[in-house]
Amino acid sequence: AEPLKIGFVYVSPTGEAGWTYSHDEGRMFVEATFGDQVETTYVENVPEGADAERVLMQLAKSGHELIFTTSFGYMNATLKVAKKFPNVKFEHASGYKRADNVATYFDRIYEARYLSGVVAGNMSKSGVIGYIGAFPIPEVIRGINAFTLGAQSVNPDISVQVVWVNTWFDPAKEREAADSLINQKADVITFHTDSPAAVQAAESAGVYAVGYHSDMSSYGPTAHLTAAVHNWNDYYVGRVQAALDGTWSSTDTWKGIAANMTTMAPINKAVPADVVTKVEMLTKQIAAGTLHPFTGPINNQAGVEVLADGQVMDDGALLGMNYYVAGVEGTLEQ
Amino acid sequence: MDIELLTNIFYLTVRTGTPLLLVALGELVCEKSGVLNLGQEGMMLMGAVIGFITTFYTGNLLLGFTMAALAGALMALLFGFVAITLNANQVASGLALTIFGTGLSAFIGSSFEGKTIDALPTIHIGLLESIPLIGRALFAQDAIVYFSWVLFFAIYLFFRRGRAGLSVRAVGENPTVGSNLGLRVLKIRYSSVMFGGALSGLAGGYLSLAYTPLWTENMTAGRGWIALALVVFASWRVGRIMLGAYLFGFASIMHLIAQGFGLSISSNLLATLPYVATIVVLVFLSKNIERLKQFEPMALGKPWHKPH
Amino acid sequence: MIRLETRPATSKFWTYVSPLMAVLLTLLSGYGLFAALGQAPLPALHTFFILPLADWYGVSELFVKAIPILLCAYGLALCYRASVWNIGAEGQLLMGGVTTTVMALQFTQSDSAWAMPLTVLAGIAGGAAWAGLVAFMKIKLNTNETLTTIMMNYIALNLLLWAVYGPLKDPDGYNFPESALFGDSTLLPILFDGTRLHLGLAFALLALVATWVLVSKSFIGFQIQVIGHDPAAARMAGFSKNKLVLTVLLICGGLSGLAGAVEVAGPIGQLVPHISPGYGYSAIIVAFLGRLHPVGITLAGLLMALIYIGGEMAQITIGLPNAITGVFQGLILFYLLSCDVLIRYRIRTDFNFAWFAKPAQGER
Amino acid sequence: MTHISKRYPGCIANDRISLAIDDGEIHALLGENGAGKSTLMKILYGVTKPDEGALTWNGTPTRIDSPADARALGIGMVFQHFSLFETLTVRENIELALGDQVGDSANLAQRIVDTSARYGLPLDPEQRVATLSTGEKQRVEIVRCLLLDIQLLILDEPTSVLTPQEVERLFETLRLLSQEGCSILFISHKLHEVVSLCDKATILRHGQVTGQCRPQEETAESIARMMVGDDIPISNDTQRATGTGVFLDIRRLSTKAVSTFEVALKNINFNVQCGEIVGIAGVAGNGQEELLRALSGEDTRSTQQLWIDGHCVDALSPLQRRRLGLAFVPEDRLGRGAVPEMDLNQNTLLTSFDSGLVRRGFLRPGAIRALTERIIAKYKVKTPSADASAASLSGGNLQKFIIGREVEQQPKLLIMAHPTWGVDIGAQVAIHNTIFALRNQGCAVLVVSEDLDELYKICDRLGAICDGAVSPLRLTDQMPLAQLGRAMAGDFDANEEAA
Ligand SMILES: Nc1ncnc2c1ncn2[C@@H]1O[C@H](COP(=O)(O)OP(=O)(O)OP(=O)(O)O)[C@@H](O)[C@H]1O
Ligand SMILES: Nc1ncnc2c1ncn2[C@@H]1O[C@H](COP(=O)(O)OP(=O)(O)OP(=O)(O)O)[C@@H](O)[C@H]1O
Ligand SMILES: [Mg+2]
Ligand SMILES: [Mg+2]
Repeated sequence: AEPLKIGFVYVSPTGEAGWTYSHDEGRMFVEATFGDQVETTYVENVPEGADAERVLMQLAKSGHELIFTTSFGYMNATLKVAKKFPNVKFEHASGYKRADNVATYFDRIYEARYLSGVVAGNMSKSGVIGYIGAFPIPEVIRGINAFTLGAQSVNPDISVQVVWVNTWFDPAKEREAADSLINQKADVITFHTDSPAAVQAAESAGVYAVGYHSDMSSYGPTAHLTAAVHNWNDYYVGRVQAALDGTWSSTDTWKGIAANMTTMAPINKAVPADVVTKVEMLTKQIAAGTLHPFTGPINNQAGVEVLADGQVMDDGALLGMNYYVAGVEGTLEQ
Repeated sequence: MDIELLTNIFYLTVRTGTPLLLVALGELVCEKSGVLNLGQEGMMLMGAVIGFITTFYTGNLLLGFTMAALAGALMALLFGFVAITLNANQVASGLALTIFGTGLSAFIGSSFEGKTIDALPTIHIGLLESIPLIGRALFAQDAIVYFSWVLFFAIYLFFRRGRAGLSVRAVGENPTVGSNLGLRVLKIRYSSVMFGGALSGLAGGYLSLAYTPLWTENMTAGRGWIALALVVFASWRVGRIMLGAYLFGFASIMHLIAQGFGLSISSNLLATLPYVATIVVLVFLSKNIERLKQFEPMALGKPWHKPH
Repeated sequence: MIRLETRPATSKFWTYVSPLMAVLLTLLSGYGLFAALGQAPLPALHTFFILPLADWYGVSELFVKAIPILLCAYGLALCYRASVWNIGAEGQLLMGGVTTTVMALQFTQSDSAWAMPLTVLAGIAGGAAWAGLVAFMKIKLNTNETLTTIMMNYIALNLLLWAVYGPLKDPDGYNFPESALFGDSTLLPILFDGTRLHLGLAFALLALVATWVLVSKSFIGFQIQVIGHDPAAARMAGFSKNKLVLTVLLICGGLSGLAGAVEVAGPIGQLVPHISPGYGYSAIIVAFLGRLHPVGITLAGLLMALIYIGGEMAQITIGLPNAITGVFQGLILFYLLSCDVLIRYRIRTDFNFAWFAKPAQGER
Repeated sequence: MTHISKRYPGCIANDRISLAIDDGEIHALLGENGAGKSTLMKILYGVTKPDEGALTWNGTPTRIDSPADARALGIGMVFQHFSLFETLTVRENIELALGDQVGDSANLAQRIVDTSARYGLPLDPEQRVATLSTGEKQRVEIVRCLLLDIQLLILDEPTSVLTPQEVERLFETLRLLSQEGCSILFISHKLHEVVSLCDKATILRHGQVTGQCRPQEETAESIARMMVGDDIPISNDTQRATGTGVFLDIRRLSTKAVSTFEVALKNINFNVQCGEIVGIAGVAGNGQEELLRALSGEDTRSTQQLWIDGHCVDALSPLQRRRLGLAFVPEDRLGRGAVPEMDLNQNTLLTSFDSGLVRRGFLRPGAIRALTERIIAKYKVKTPSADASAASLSGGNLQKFIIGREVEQQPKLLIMAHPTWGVDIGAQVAIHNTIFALRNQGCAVLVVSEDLDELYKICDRLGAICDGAVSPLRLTDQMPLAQLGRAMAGDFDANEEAA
């Protein structure tokens, strides 16, 4: 039979680390898994403006039957093209609009953020952790809050200092942000941007770092405590299988550690064994559904309770999160 | 703000300003000879990728920086051929160089994406480092930072004394007169352009070998443009190049540091700080038109070819 | 050594042949490049340059891509003719996008016939105001426009981000950085069904004709040219430099703002952080490649757009890396610039140093 | 030099020219504008490469490929247009120009002072060239050559920008040099200078040698004949006229100098009447430029008060003043009077836009071309076509074009700076006749010039400007040269009434 043509649309170059790379790993995993049954195409560096729609059109017109659009900014373009090509299946990462032939998917990276927060909370001596954010969107804020809650679970006095760099990708600027955080007493640095520059900054300043997207220990073997890692392999394979089987339907997937969509990178040897054990235990609990990072009581920065004791935050509240929890330093413009 | 924080801010200011300083110094020499090269981004990126690949394979940082500078100079040579020999429009040729360099560096570097090397080490100059406020900024930097100061003084003296600097200024003011008097205008311009390219390449190498020791596509993220603006900002005076580079570095750092001050200003608005600051300072520097024009190379950007 | 010899008058022949030669050289280089990459060169070139235009949809997309670049470039060309070194079309475009959105969001529920014109006008006004600021600083505060426009591009980008993460954010958008989708009354109508070709095409054509008339037929255009070549002569003749500087900057700002408007009220349909992948910068090159003439700019802009789309096409159909697009663009630009030399000069490569070696004829 | 040829696209600048110069000889090279004088000199100095020809220096065949070669042989050149870098100092300029031949650069400044003093050309080595007067710039050019062990000095129109006193001093220097054994090649359009200075003269026409003579045995008249041929009248009768009512009235005109390069105008009072030519003499750099800018409207910062035709024009732009009947010929032809890169049609439009060339903001190409062609024909502008760029015209032809353009606007007031600067005899006569014709139609004409011969020839009333102040005007015939000279030096006759 003709191989199934699958398209991937990336917002940045595939690179070796970062968001797009994690998706490209998934693509290669699909190729490796299905061999001749599939044929994959990717288009990198597709701007999120008017160009996305054309690229999607071209992919659809050139016989691609399953198309993954891997950035939030492609949401409306995906829907528009999907309307014109009802027989083509679309998968949009991180969005919230669906259609009969548009599914959405995302990983619960905040679970790994929480766990890495636990590690960081244990390792910080100054009680200040630096967090570099790209843009104040719910996904990033959720990560910051989950991380903070994790850190606070071991050290209630810990504070997380946030710096926004207003770019997804500018290694030098990320480095500057990391350096400035380190110079403001942060001794663990983490980030929600695309380059490993912050890990390198931590390594050269002799402080710790928590990676993101993928295992970044090669950039700072001493500094790298662990990382919150996306893993799209299983999801992509599952969806491709469904498409091959003809069982594909529009779904909304938001899975985390339980589904192996989110993982933790190996933990640094410098981390005490008891902490590692504890993190492993917490990981199991999260996987089993017995622990939710956002479990009450949670107060926001102003000290107002946003989640009552014992309550678990629902997905709607998680998706629209636009406040910092107590312990995060910095102000969030509304 | 305590002393320690200020000390650190000055330290970071110098680090942040260094690549800008290097590029702007190179572009200054280039522009002084009357050639406007807007290809900074392209040359920096080529320097960054070639420097990185060299060090990645050899482990030798010195060689890496040398190759970075060489790569920048070669890119400048390409620009020079189109803009100086063939007399094409300099603005367009420079932009073409940026596009070409960005694409080519991404192409060459694609299999080195995300690899890493050992960064350039910091050289601590004894006890001086512990001087409050300026100690770290001045005495705990890496070799390239120190080199940038040497270069700064060298270029300052170059334009102050000796015939070489004079000839560069002269062909930037009036190439026809220069040529009538027997100055080898094209040679001088080529040398200046390539020197500028070498410094851009070096600055690119600084990013990929020292600042963030890794190669990623388009990692200069617009710093070449800022450096270009700094030359204008400095109204073509060597001293002000340094002032401008560090002012911009300072403002960039402050926009990050200030987020911790609990100001309820959007970080996007704070991020405009370095740019607004540069414009505001420029407005003050622009009051005296004559002084402003005094150092501007009068033939800047004008195509010229040897009359026969 | 290569020597240039000025032609007594610019060569009409090379004016038209030079671009063809550049394209030919590019194709040859492309042939070599693709061969070196292990691609079959001819199919690859076909993919790059022909396939994007294979059908009506492709052609329409070429225009969709070119419209914002062209609008910016027409305006920039006016500035450059006046020697006003405006690098700021990008910032002006972004500000136009923001003001367009502010206006469009007033009409989400309305189907007033005024909605679309007002929205577009708001974009023009936004871009013009941003450029007006540059003019103000240049005229009154004597600041260099190259620097101010570069800086203001970054400021505009941050203001756009601030707006889209702040006041203009869609309240129902889960806090994602997007404005609400524009209402149909504010969207630019589609000109041809099944394509995305929108009313912006008409704006671009209008801008083409208007700038052409301005440049070639009007006294203002002449004054602009004089200011650009020779400010002392302009002053002698009594042309007001300040007025002309203001005029070209406002026109360029307005056109760039219009470019922003046609993007957000056209194919995008809302304000997003990335309304422009650097159209304002591409337009600088397009302006120069088009020799600062509206017709030349139109051709250069279409070529630029073709290479962008060709690059996408090459990725999709033959899996070439994206970086190739930049390499290609750089090459074609260098070739065009180099070939244009022949319009003004003859190239001499003779090595004739022998003249003094002739024996002296003893006239002394 | 033997059989030197140089072809430029569209013309043969030098056509098999042969020229010989003896030791210590002062040799004049004469010829109308565009005859090829400068080209020949540039070839000799290694700036321009000839297409063919040979050179013998002190008996040996020699090649000169660059100015450095020329300097090594002991050839120095003062270019027609200053070859100085304005932003550099005198010392820096000299250091650069001498290249490797500069010798000991440490005491260069001292050597400049010494040499310049020896030849009576005092200079301050640390002054920036931009701040120098024209005469001083000329000195820099000459001293630059004198610092070398010089055997041949080429001077391309060195006197066209000098005052009579400066010319005299230059000639003394040249005679001194020639006595020291240095040969001198001297180009000038002022024939009486040639007569008084030169031992020999070679005359070029259309790139060919058309004659040689011993100037002492000739008159300015007879040399001029040799240059231009018989077809052009080279002298015209001077008729004086008297004005018929004030048209331009300058009352207490003063400006402040905002920079070191500027001269402040001090309480200038005079008027120009319809139907007369008023001349203002003066040594360059005494405020002529500032006065002209104030009058043309390019500089509107002056205080009190300018009246044109009964209107106070202080606040009016150059454009508005033009509409009151002002026409203006500035001192810089290229770059101010005309845009070098633009063709003649466009340069016509530059100031003639009110002569029916623009309708409702749109250009009328037909009308523009017609007017351009009329100017070209009527004023005998030598050019291949109206599409030639202004830069491609020779100086004299461009000047004819600019004057024609202004005159065709039928101005009521024509202000001119140095109308015949560097212009050959034939063109000079044509320009003067044009000015007379305009005056006779009732136009008020103001001429600012350094060329006293010219002023005496054409002006009806004369005055002088010195350090920003203008002396009272007198009828030309009542203004002896000595008195004008005193006025140019700032000695205005106190008890004299303004005419
Ligand atoms: N020669 C000069 N040198 C320096 N500054 C000058 C000179 N002439 C005029 N200026 C000043 O420069 C500024 C601009 O003058 P300009 O003549 O260019 O304006 P304009 O063309 O008349 O414009 P508008 O008609 O719109 O007022 C004014 O403040 C004027 O006083
Ligand atoms: N670089 C050049 N390119 C083309 N033509 C030139 C060039 N230089 C000189 N010419 C032409 O060569 C001819 C001789 O010019 P040249 O400057 O030698 O004249 P000249 O005798 O010095 O005149 P003038 O008295 O006006 O100085 C002129 O027709 C001029 O237009
Ligand atoms: Mg001459
Ligand atoms: Mg005015």
